[in-house]
Amino acid sequence: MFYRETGQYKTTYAADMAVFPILQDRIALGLMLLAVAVGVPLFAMLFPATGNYFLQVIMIPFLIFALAAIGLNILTGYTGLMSLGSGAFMGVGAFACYKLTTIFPDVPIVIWVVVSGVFSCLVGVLFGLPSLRIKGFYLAVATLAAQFFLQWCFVRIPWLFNYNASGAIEVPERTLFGLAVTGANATPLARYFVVLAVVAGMTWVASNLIHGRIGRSWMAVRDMDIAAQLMGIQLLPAKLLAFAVSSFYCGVAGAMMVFFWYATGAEPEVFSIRQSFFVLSMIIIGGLGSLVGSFFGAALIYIMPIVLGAIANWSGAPISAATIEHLRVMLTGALIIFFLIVEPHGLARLWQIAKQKLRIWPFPY
Amino acid sequence: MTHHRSDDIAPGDILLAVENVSLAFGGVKAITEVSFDIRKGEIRAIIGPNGAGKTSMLNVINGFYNPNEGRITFAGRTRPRMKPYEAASQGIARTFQNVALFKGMSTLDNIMAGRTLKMRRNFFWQALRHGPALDEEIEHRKFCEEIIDFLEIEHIRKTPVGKLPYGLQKRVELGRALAMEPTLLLLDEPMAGMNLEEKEDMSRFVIDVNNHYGTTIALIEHDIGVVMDLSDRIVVLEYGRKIADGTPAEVKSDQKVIDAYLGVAH
Amino acid sequence: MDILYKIFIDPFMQMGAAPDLLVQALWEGLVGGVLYALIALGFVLIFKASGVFNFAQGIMMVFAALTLVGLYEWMARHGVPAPAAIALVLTIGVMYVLAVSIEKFVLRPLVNQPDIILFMATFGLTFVLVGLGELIFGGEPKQMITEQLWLPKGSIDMKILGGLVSLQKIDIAAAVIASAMVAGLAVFFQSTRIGRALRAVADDHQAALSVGISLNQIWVIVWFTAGIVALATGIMWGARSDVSFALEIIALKALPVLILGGFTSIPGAIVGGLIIGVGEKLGEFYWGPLLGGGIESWLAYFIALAFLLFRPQGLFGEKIIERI
Amino acid sequence: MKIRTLALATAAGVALATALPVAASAQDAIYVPLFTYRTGAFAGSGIPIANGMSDYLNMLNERDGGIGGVKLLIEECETGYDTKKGVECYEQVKGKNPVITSPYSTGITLQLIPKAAVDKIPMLSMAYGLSASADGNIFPWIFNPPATYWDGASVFIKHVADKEGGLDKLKGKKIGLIHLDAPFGKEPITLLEKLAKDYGFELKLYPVAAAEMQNQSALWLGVRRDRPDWIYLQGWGAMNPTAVKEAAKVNFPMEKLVGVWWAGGDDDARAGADQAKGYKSLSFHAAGAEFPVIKDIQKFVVEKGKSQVDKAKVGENLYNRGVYNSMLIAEAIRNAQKITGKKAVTGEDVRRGMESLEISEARLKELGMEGFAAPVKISCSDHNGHHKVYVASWDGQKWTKGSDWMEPMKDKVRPLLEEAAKDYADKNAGWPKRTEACDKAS
Repeated sequence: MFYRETGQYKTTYAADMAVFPILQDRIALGLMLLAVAVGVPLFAMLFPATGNYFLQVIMIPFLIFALAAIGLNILTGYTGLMSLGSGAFMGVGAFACYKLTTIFPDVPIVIWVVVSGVFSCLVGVLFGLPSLRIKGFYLAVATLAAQFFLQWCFVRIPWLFNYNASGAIEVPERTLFGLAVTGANATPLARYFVVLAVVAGMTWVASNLIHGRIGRSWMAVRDMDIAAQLMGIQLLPAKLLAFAVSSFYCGVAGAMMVFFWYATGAEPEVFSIRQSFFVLSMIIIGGLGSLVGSFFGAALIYIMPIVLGAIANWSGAPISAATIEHLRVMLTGALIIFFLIVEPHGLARLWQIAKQKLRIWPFPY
Repeated sequence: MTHHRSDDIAPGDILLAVENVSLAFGGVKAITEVSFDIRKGEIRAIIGPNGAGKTSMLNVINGFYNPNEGRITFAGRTRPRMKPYEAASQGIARTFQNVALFKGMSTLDNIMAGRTLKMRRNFFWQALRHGPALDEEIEHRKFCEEIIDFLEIEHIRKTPVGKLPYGLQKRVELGRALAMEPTLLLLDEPMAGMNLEEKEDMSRFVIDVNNHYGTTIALIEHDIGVVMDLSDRIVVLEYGRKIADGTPAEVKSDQKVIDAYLGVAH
Repeated sequence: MDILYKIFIDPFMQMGAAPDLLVQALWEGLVGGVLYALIALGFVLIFKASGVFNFAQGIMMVFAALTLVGLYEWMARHGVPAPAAIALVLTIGVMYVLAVSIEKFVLRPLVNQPDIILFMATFGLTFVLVGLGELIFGGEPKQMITEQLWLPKGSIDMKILGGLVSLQKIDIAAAVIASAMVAGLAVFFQSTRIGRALRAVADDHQAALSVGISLNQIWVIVWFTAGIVALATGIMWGARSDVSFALEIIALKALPVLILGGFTSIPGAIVGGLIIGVGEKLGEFYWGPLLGGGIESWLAYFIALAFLLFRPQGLFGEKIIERI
Repeated sequence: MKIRTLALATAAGVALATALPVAASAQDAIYVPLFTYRTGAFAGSGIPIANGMSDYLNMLNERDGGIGGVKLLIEECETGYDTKKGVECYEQVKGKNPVITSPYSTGITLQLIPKAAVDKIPMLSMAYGLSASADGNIFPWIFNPPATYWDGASVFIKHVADKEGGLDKLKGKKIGLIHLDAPFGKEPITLLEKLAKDYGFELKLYPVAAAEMQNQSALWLGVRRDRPDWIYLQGWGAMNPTAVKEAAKVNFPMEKLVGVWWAGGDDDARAGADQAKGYKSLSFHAAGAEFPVIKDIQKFVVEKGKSQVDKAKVGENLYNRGVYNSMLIAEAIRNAQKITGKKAVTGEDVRRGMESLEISEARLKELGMEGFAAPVKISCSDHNGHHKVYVASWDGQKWTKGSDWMEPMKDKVRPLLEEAAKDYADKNAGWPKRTEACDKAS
């Protein structure tokens, strides 16, 4: 009833090309941003105990994983290149950021977090080179090579972790405007703001890229690479660009994960193949080739188990933590299959359908 | 409205020359020593029975296959080997026998994809999608909207092409090729699988394109009637060899062509 | 100069100096390769018949082995006679039920979906099997019941080449069983009605349908066969260490094997497995120390990648000509 | 687009978050969270430990009504040995006033070390985690008794020296270290390298990538080639049984293969069947069910069906390690009650209790642990104690005591350790100076 676009005439192409052409959508986006930028922090300040838990366990990791999912989605969802190495690219970002901030401690950490993406981007391009000759599932093996090789480097090159006896990244305290944003003294709120700003900014950029020439050429390569060449799109540069942007996003997500979520330290095992699978399952459930889907997927895959655990806890059912975990794993798998059967394009597509229904409600069509 | 890079070639002059081209896959010969030319501004048909090498010929022209022998001169430039995207940047566009649209994208995006080569704003501006990048996007959007109007597909502008009926898909594919503002447009069976009404529409579009944009067209088509009506000149292939070349009237009366089509034993 | 010597000369000097170790390394590589090949084999079967890139093949191996041992332990505890044999039969039954369920609940609803969707579905299947396996049998690693299954133990030690070459009997058994299995499959494909039907499906789904073969049945049979192969692999690998879900990561090594062998070639899976197995063992043993060792985790992928750059279609795959 | 659902998710999350930390009312119970992992690739080692930890504390509740009359609120949080879930578990328990945390994963430990001081929750990483955290002056909130990995490695070298006939006999010997290629596995390298220099033996490293735990045959070929005289195994999870089996395969003498205490699971050794006879592993507590404390656990917890443990596995090595871990927690709480005079102690109290903890032979006997473990004493500067360790030996069925209790080479370990601690503080600019006062041992 309220969700109608009738009467909203677009008089310019610019208006028609907007990412959110419908007024209600823009209002909702504004409210949403207001909620996450003002509402959530306010809540966290009013109820610090639950608020901090909410920020640290739900919001911060959710945003970071959503960013990683966007990264992988650019490669796999938009360009159609299967990758099982996103975990390692996240690792490259994390280690790059650690090196940078320990070599140049005075530069604001946020800058290094973003710059670390550049390193991950370079490594991504390197491992993307075989995509010239290798297609489809075969390419997945090239990314597995990246995954295992990079993980080996994280353990084996002590220079990467500054020869720490712990063999891990030990996050030093860094401040922004005099406020600690990394390390044990950084409040979840401070870290949340940084993460939110980076994720919001990078999501905006991703949306811009996807809705323009570059996004079209990625999707063209995905949908029909032969025809794409006839449009004058060169396959290798297009694919490498996808690898570059994707790894950049994953790298920044990885750096943020260690610096703004874990905030104190992380061992190389964090960036194992399991991390890659984790992010991959997010984009499958959320929807391949959808930015919104990346957020949905991250929410479902990351937050769902926590909710399940909480429900089990709260209900007081005599189920052991291990059983919950087993059920959770099974449920994740079952959900993946279920969503693929009901809607192969993931939650994002279901969301669109729901919106369509809402638009014509109360009429069936 | 067109600004071809081959402006120096006057209408009626030779735009594309195929000389002694041969192509083989493994031991199988697809094309054997075929020569013909396409003049600027004409509609040139390539016909022949199934397996005559017509599609292979188009693939050679736009660089998918490199001929084993012979050479191809386009707009005065002879090329030994070429990649499809180079052909695209020289002004050769193409539609496919089995529609090769970007199925996950909308009609508009498909046609906009045809503008890729004309868009110049770099990655940085694209990432911001403001200022020059947005202006450019709008400028090209205008161009594409003209094509959409021209092809009468306004109503499906935002529909993912995978969901469109076949006839419309063919039209979108033509639109995408037109968006490239090609000098030479290759159409591979643009009317295959269409009913009479759709064929008439499509014929009208082909003629309009030729008239309105002055685009040179080479087309493959099985419907002899359509071919005779549309084309200025026809080249006939059989088993990879050229058996006839000339105006519709000449070809129609050629004995070899009649034999080939009626299946007289050789 | 020194580094060149270490890379290009020294390893070969070592091989010459201790030929017994070289033979041993080759043997270990072959055995490892046979196991990789078996995982790849199950994979190829499914890919050939249904075009599904079955990511869950590795997990099926663990799941099968876990079921076998879990059932055995349960029955042994409850005093059931001949628990090993019954457990083996029951496990085969479980693999059949699994195949039927997968066909019914995963493949059938997803018929005609793009390959990537089916791949993703098997990715989901992986999680289901991990969760289910741990839920039923617990997360503790289990001992493979090698002796109870009449598999030999001990080793054959040969004093040759100025040293000792030791062949584990269980490894020999693995090689024999693998060969028997491949031979059996070959016979099955060549001379049984179902086998011919399977090949028909692999060539052309439509054609298979038109001669009256039910695709659903075929899928059940293929997944069941792959399940049996998985069980055999699980037993062998379980005997080498133990049965636990940690094996899942090792199963990923089947992917480079497939890359080498091609996704549709059974001989390819075998040869690819052996190349990867021998390649990574020799690489780790002779060249690994140059990098401080432990390079086995990524070497196989690099070997496959190197091959791929020269032969994108794999060793036995046909050259792909792109049709437009 | 995303807005609505995100809003919804947010709302749900908020509701959830408010519901979650059902704060254990600090008056009637002491909240002891246990991070455990009964799932994942390392579940094999995690399950017996989890059982032992839970069962001992439950036994205290059942038998004594808790500690000092205050019930213990015991809660397991499943980490799956995954740092992601470690963060979640920590945040979940943080709000409920835990008196101590034990993360049971090197990765989670490293991540929580800086947080302990900020949140005022002491952390017990019993004989794992960061060796350097034994320096109480720099890590006042972290405790890792009874021995560090460096102590373990030094005891291994002493054991080798014993068998070879003296430390001077080490010269020219070849000693191999097979280790998980991860921070945990690499930990002993520093010390072994130093000892190699001091005693003139040669150290050979054999790393095993986490993904290759069950695929070690190339490594053992290397062992055949290099012929090390002794091997020290710093492994975990599925890596251990595979190593034992491979050792048997290449005929490496079992009695010269010595695992760190985490390579001493019954399942680890059992995998090698009778060929594993003679396999050794360091330990700081006894295996077996014949101790009064284990009997009490059986009586009050296991028999009553209040445990997840398989009855036959009570008293196994890693089970007993869980018991030992919980005993340290319980004793620290008891000590805290004694120092502060409070019943319901807080994390800060338990930190003090831990820091002045002394468990004598007599106390061990009271606990029903005579002969189960060596006495423990922790001080303000030494949060580890570098206590005695012995070498356990697998007899084909169970772990037996294979050596006397041996003192680690504290003189070698301690300087390295203090240097590492200082290095840690230096690299983490702004690392807080210790401000916590020191209690005298009670």
